[in-house]
Amino acid sequence: MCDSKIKLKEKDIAKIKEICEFFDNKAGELISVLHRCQSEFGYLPPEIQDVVSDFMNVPVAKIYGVVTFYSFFTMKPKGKYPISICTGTACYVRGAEKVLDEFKKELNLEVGETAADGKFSLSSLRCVGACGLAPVVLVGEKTYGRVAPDDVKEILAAYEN
Amino acid sequence: MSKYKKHIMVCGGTGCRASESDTIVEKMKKELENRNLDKDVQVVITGCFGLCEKGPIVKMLPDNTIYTEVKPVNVTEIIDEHIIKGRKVKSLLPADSYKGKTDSKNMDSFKKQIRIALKNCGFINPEVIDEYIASNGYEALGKALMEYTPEQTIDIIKKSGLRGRGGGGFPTGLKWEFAAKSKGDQKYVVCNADEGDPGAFMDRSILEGDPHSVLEAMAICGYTMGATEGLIYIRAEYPLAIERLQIAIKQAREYGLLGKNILGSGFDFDIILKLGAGAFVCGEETALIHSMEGLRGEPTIKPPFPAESGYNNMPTNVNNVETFANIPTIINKGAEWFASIGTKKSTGTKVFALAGKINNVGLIEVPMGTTLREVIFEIGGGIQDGKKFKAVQTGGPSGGCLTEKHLDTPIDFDNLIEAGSMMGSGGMIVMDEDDCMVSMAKFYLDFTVEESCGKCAPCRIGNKRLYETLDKITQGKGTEADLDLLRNMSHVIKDTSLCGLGQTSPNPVLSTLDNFWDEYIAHVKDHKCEAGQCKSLLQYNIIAEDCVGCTACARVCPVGCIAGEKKEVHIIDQSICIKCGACMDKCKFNAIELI
Amino acid sequence: MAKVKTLADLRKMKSELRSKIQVRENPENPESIVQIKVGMATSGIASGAKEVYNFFTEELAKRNLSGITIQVGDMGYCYAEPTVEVLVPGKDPIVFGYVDVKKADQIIEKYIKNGELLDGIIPPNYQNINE
Amino acid sequence: MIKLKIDHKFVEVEKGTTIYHAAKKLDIDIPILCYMNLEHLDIENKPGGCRICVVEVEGRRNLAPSCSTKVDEGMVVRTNSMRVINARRTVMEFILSDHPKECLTCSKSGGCDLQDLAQQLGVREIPNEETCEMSTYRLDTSPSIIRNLDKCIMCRRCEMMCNEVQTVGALSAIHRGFEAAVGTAFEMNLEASTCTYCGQCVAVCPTAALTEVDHTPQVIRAIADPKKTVIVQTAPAVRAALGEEFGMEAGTLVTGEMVTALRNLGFDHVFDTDFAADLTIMEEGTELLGRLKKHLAGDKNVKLPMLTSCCPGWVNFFETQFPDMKDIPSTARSPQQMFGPIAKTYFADKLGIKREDMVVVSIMPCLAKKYEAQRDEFKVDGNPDVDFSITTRELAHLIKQANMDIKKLDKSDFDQPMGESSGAGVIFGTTGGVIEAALRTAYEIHTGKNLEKVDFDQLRGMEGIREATVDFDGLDLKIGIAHGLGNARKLLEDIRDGKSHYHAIEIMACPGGCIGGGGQPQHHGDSAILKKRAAALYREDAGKPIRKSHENPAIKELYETFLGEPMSEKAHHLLHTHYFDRKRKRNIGV
Repeated sequence: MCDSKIKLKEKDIAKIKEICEFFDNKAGELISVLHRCQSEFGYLPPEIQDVVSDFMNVPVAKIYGVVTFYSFFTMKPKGKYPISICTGTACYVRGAEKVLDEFKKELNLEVGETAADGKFSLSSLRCVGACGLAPVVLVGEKTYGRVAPDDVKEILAAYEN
Repeated sequence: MSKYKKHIMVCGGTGCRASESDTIVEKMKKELENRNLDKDVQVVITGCFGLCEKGPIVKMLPDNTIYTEVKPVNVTEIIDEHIIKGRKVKSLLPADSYKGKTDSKNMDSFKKQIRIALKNCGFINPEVIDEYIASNGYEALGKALMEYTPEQTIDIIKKSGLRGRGGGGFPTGLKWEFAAKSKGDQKYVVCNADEGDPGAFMDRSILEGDPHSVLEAMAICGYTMGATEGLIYIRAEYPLAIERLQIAIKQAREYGLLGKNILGSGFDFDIILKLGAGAFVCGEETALIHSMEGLRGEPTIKPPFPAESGYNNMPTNVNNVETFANIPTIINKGAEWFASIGTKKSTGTKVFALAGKINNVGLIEVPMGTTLREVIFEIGGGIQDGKKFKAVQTGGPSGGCLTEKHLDTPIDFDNLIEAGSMMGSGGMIVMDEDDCMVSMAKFYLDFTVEESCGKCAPCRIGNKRLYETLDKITQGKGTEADLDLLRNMSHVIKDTSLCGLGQTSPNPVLSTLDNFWDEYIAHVKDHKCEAGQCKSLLQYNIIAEDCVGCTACARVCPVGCIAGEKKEVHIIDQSICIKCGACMDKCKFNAIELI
Repeated sequence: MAKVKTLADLRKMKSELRSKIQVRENPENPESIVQIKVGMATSGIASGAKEVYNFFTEELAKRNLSGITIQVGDMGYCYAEPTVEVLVPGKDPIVFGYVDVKKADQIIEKYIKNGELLDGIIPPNYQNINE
Repeated sequence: MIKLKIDHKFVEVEKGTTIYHAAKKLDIDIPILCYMNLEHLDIENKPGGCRICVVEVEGRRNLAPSCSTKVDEGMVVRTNSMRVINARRTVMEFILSDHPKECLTCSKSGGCDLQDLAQQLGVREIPNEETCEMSTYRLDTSPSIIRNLDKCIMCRRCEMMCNEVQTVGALSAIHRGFEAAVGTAFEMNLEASTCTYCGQCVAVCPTAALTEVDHTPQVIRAIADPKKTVIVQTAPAVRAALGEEFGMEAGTLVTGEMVTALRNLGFDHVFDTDFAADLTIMEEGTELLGRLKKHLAGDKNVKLPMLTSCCPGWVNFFETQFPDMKDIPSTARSPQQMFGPIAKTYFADKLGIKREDMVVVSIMPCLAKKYEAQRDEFKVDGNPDVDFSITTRELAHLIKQANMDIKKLDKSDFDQPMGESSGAGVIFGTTGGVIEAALRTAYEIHTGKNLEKVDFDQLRGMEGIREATVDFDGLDLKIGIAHGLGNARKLLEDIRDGKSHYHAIEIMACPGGCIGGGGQPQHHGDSAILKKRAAALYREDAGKPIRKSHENPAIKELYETFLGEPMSEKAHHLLHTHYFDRKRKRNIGV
C-alpha cells in the first residue's frame, strides 16, 4: 500500500478536471492526461490517480497499472534538485556506474529515492543522447558532461546553500 | 582582409598524431620561418579527417589539395614544391583511383560517409520552414500528390529497396502496400520516435535537426495508403525534439502543407504528437500502438499485423524516424539512384550513433556495405588513448558483440544477423581491452530485465535468470555448467518469447559466448577477469621488491588481512581480503598491484 | 502566413528563397554576410551551444560585423561539441569544434576578421547529397 | 477448409482455427497454461504469455504459441520435437523458479494447473535455484479472498474476468518486467478496492494466487464444541456441483448424499437454503407486487424496474459502482441472510437455546457470501446471523478429511422444519431461476388464479442478457435477466438513461448464476459443465411435489406462527436490509 497521503485542494481537482476535459475524458488519452498531471503536480500520487479515474471513467487499478508500467511516471515527489545519471551504454562504458556509486555514497541515497529534506533525489536514466559527453549527469535542467567520480563532490557543492 | 594567403592544415586526429603529425606541424612551422613565409602561410592542426588509414593527412588551402601518408621528411618538399613553386607533390597524392580529383571538394568518393537521412541536419535551421523549402523541402510531397498515383509512389519505394531502419529491416514499400490494401474507415500513419536503445540518438538528431523531412514523409505515406491522420509517438525524454516538431507542425499547417486539400490535391493530412512514457518495449509496433491507446505498452501476437488492425483497430502503418527521413529524397532522386547506394539487398545508407571508447564519438551516416573497420578506424578515428580494440556492439541490447574478425564484414541487415548481431536502430558502441565481455553482457541483460514488459514468461523470468547467472560468473562463483545453462536459456528465450524484445535479448550473451569463450572460461575456471572489471575476481598483491615494510597497509586494512614485520615484506591473506583497495591507496611506494 | 496552394507556388517559393541565400553567400554582392551556424541539438545545448549562440549574436552586432547566427541540428561531431560552422562569403565553410565563448571570440577576431585559421578545425568527413 | 500436417498427420480444419484446436482434432493435447476458452461467454483468454503451448512451425524462425497461431494451408507443425520439448520444459523451469515451492501445504495442491504441468513436463529441478530471486508481494487477506501474488504466473485470466466479463475493474496488470503481476490499484487490499468478491478471479486462477479464505477450521472447532448447536444450510447450486470434486460427472445431483455427509460431519441440524429461498420469494414477490400496484395506480415515485437482491456480489457491485441507484433493488435479504435470523430466532426459540449458543454455517457456491455474512447490518450485538460461510470446494475438503466419499454415501433427507423447500427454491441456483420462482408465486397472488404451467421456458438459457414478457392475466409483465456483472452494467446504464422498459430484472453476478459461482469446483471454462449443473437443478425442481414457494408448508407455518405476513414489521426487521454508498471516495483536503 502506498502510504503517502496528500490532500488535494478543490482547485487541484478543478485543474485535473480541466486536463481530463482537454482530452475529452477519452480513455485512449490516459497517458496524455497523466503526462499533463505529472508536469502540473510533479508526481502522480494515488489521490491524483483516483481523481483522474473518476473523471475519465477508467478503473483506478488500470491507471495504476499504466503508471507503474512506464518509468517516466513517478508516484514519489522528486527532490528540489533531481539528479539523474545516464546509464546508457555509451555512458556505461565510460564509467557511469562509478559516478553513480559516488552519488549514492555522497547523498546516502539509493536510485529512485528522495532525500528526507527533499533537496536531492537520485535516479538513473537511459541515454539522454549526449553520448559525446559521456558519462553525463543531469541536475534539474543542467547537464554535466564527462563526469568523473572525483567531480561529484564539486557538482553537489554548487547546490549546497 | 585575410592576413594569410595560404593555409596548411595538418590532421591532429589520434591516428595521425600517432604517426607523427605533431612533428610534421613543428617542422612545417620551422621551415616556413626559415623561408620567411610564416607571415603568409598559416599551419593549423585540425580534427580528424576520417581518413585515418592514410594518415597523416595534410590539406592545402585555398586549392584544397590533400596529401596522404605524409612523413616529416616530406615537409620540405611540400613547402618548396607546393607553396613556393605551386606544383603538386605527386608522390603524396592519394592512391591512383583518386587521382584527378585531388581537391577535397571533389574528393567525395574518398569519404566514407554519405548523408541522405541527415542531409539537412546541421545545415538548416530546423525551426524555420523556409529553410527546409529552400533545400527542396516538400517537393517530394508535391511530386507524389501531383505526378504519381498512390500505387506509383509505393512502387518507387519498393524499387528503392528501402528497408525499415528501426531494426527489423522489413521492406518499407511492401509494408506500405499492405496498409494501402487494407480496408478501414480511418487509417493511420505512425512514426515511431520512441528511441529507447541506450546509446543511440539517431532519431532524436533527425527530429531536432530536420523535423520537416519526417512530416513530409508521413504525408506521402498517408497519401499512398489513404490515411488522413498521422501520429508521432515520441519519447517524453526528448523535450527539444518535441518542441521542434510542434513548431514544424504548426508552420506546415500555416503553409497548408498539412491540413485540408494539400497543394490543391484534395488530399487531407494532419499530424499529432503522442508522448511515450519510458518503456523500451514500446519500440515494438504493437506495444507502441497500445501505448498510444492509453494502455500498458504490452505487445500482442502478430497476426493481426498493424497494417490490418492497428491503432484503434484500424489499418496502421508504423515506420521509424530514419526510415521516413529517407523517403523525400527517394521520391526526388528516384528509386534507381537510391538503390545504387549500398548493397544489393540493403540499399541506401544507415545512420549510426558511434560511441564508447572511440575518438570521434558522433553521428555518422554510411552507405550500407561499409565495413566496421572503416567506421571505427577511419570515421571514428580509432580507439581512445591508443588502447586495443576489443569489440563493437551493434543493435544495442538486441544486438551482439562483434570482434576483430568481423571488422571487414560489410555492414548490412543480413550480414549482421549472420554474424550474431543485428542492425538494430543504429547504436554502435566500441569497447577496448579494459572492457570485460561478461560484464558487458550483464549490463545489457540488466537493461532487458528492467525493460521487459513482463507479459511472457521467458522474457520476464528467463532474462532475470540470465542476468543472475552472469552476475554469478562475474563474482567468480560461476561454473562451466553455468555456461551451458546460459546457452540453453538464451536459445529458449529467443525461441519462445512473444515479441522482438525477448527474441533478441539473449544476443549479447550468445555473441559473447561465441566470440569470447576464453574470457568466460577464464572467469569460471581460473577466476580471472583479464579486463580487470570484475572486482570480485581481482587480487591485491604486494610486490615483494617494492615493499619497504612501512606497515602503512597493514594499519589501514579494515579486516586485518595484511601481515608482516616492520621493514619486512608484507603479505595479504587473500582468503580474508574484502578488496576494498584501502591498502593500495595508502601505499606510497606503489608496491601494491591489482592482478 | 500565406498558404502554399499549389506545387507551382511551392517551387516558386523555393527559387525565391534560394536566390536570397545566393545573394548573401556571394562575396561580390554588397549584401553578402557571414553566416554562423551553431549545432543546437540536445547534446550541443548540453555542452553549452546556447551560450555560444548568444555570444555570436551579440558580438557580431557589437563589433559591427554583418553576419547572422543560425541554430541548426546535430552536425554529427558529438565528440567536439559545441560545434560551429562559419561561412565567410566566397570561402568554403569551416567547422570549428569545442567552441566556448573564448574560442568564439577568437573565431570572430582571427578567422572572420583576418582569415586566420584556428587549431581544431573539423574537416567535413561526409558527402551530402545535392538535390 | 485448411489442410495442414501436425506431427506427421494430416488434418483438415476450418479457416481461422488455431493450431491448438487443430491438434485437438488429432487427439494431440498440447499443454496449455494461460489460455482459457470461456465458450459460454464468447471470450477467450489468450495473452500468449506463458509460452507453454509453443510448437514448431516449419519455415518460422521462432516457436509459435499454438493457442493463438492460426493454421495456414500446407502448414507443417511439430508439437513434440526435441526442440519444442526442451523449450517447453525450460520455460516451465523459468516459471517454477519464480514460484514458491510449498506444494505440500498449498491449498491448491492436487488441483493446481501449474503443478500438473510441472509433472507432465517432467521438471525435476530448478537450475541454480539458490541464486534465483523471487518476486514477492504483500499477502492480502480480505473477508472472502486471499491474494498471494507470489504465486501469480501472469496468466491474466483473473484480470480478464474482473475487467472484460465483470467490469469490476478491481484488478489490473501492474508494474513491469520481473515485478509484473496482476494486482489492485496502489496494491491496496481488495477490501478497499471496488472488488465485489464475486470470486470469478478465484474460479479461473490456475494456481493459488487467488483462493478463498478457508473457514473450515472454524467450522470444525464449532462442531467440536459441545456447548454449541451447529446448524448448516446448503445453497441449491452446491448439490449440482459437489459430486465433481469426487470425480462424478458434472450435473450429478448429490443432494441426499450431501445431507448424509453433513450429518456425519456432526452438524446438529442439516437444513436447506432453499427453504430461505422460498421465504425470499414471499418477501421479494410481495414487494414487487406492491411496487407494481402503485405503479399501475399512477404513482410516479415508485421505482421500477425492481431488481433482485439475493446475490451479494451483485449487491456489492451496485453499492460501489451505482450507488446513486441503491433504492432500486428489492430490500429483501438474500436467502442466506434470511435463513440466519430465522434460525437464530424462530428455530432457536423452538430449541429453547440462546442465540449465542447457536452457530449457523452456510455451504455456498459463492465467495461473496463470506463477506455478506460478515456485514455489520447482519449482526445482532456483534453476533452474526450466519457465523461461517464455506464454499462447495471447502465442503468437499471437509468431507474428504472425514474419510468419506460422496459417491459411496447413502441418501438422506434434510431436517425439519427449515429443510423443507419447493422446486422454486431449488432453481435459485441458476440464472433466470429467481425470477421464475418469483413469477410462480406473484402470478397466483396477483391474479388469484392457479398457474397451470409452472415452467417459464422463456426465462431459461445461458444468454448473457435475456428478456421475456409474461402475461399476468392481461398485464404484460416485462422481465429482464442478466448474469455476469458486465451484462448487469449494461442494464443498469439503460435504467440510468431512462431507456429500460422492464418491470423486474434478475441479476446474478456470476456467469450462469450460482452454479458458476466463485466457490464451485473449477470448470476450466467448459461451458458444458455449467449447462449440466443448470439442468440438474431444473431436474430437481421438476421432481419436487411442491414447486411454488407460497405452497411450502414450512413457510406457511413460519408466517402463521411467527412472522405474520410478508412485509410485516417483523419480516422487515428480520428479512429486509438497506444499502450503502460504497463508492471509493476521493481524498479531498481542506
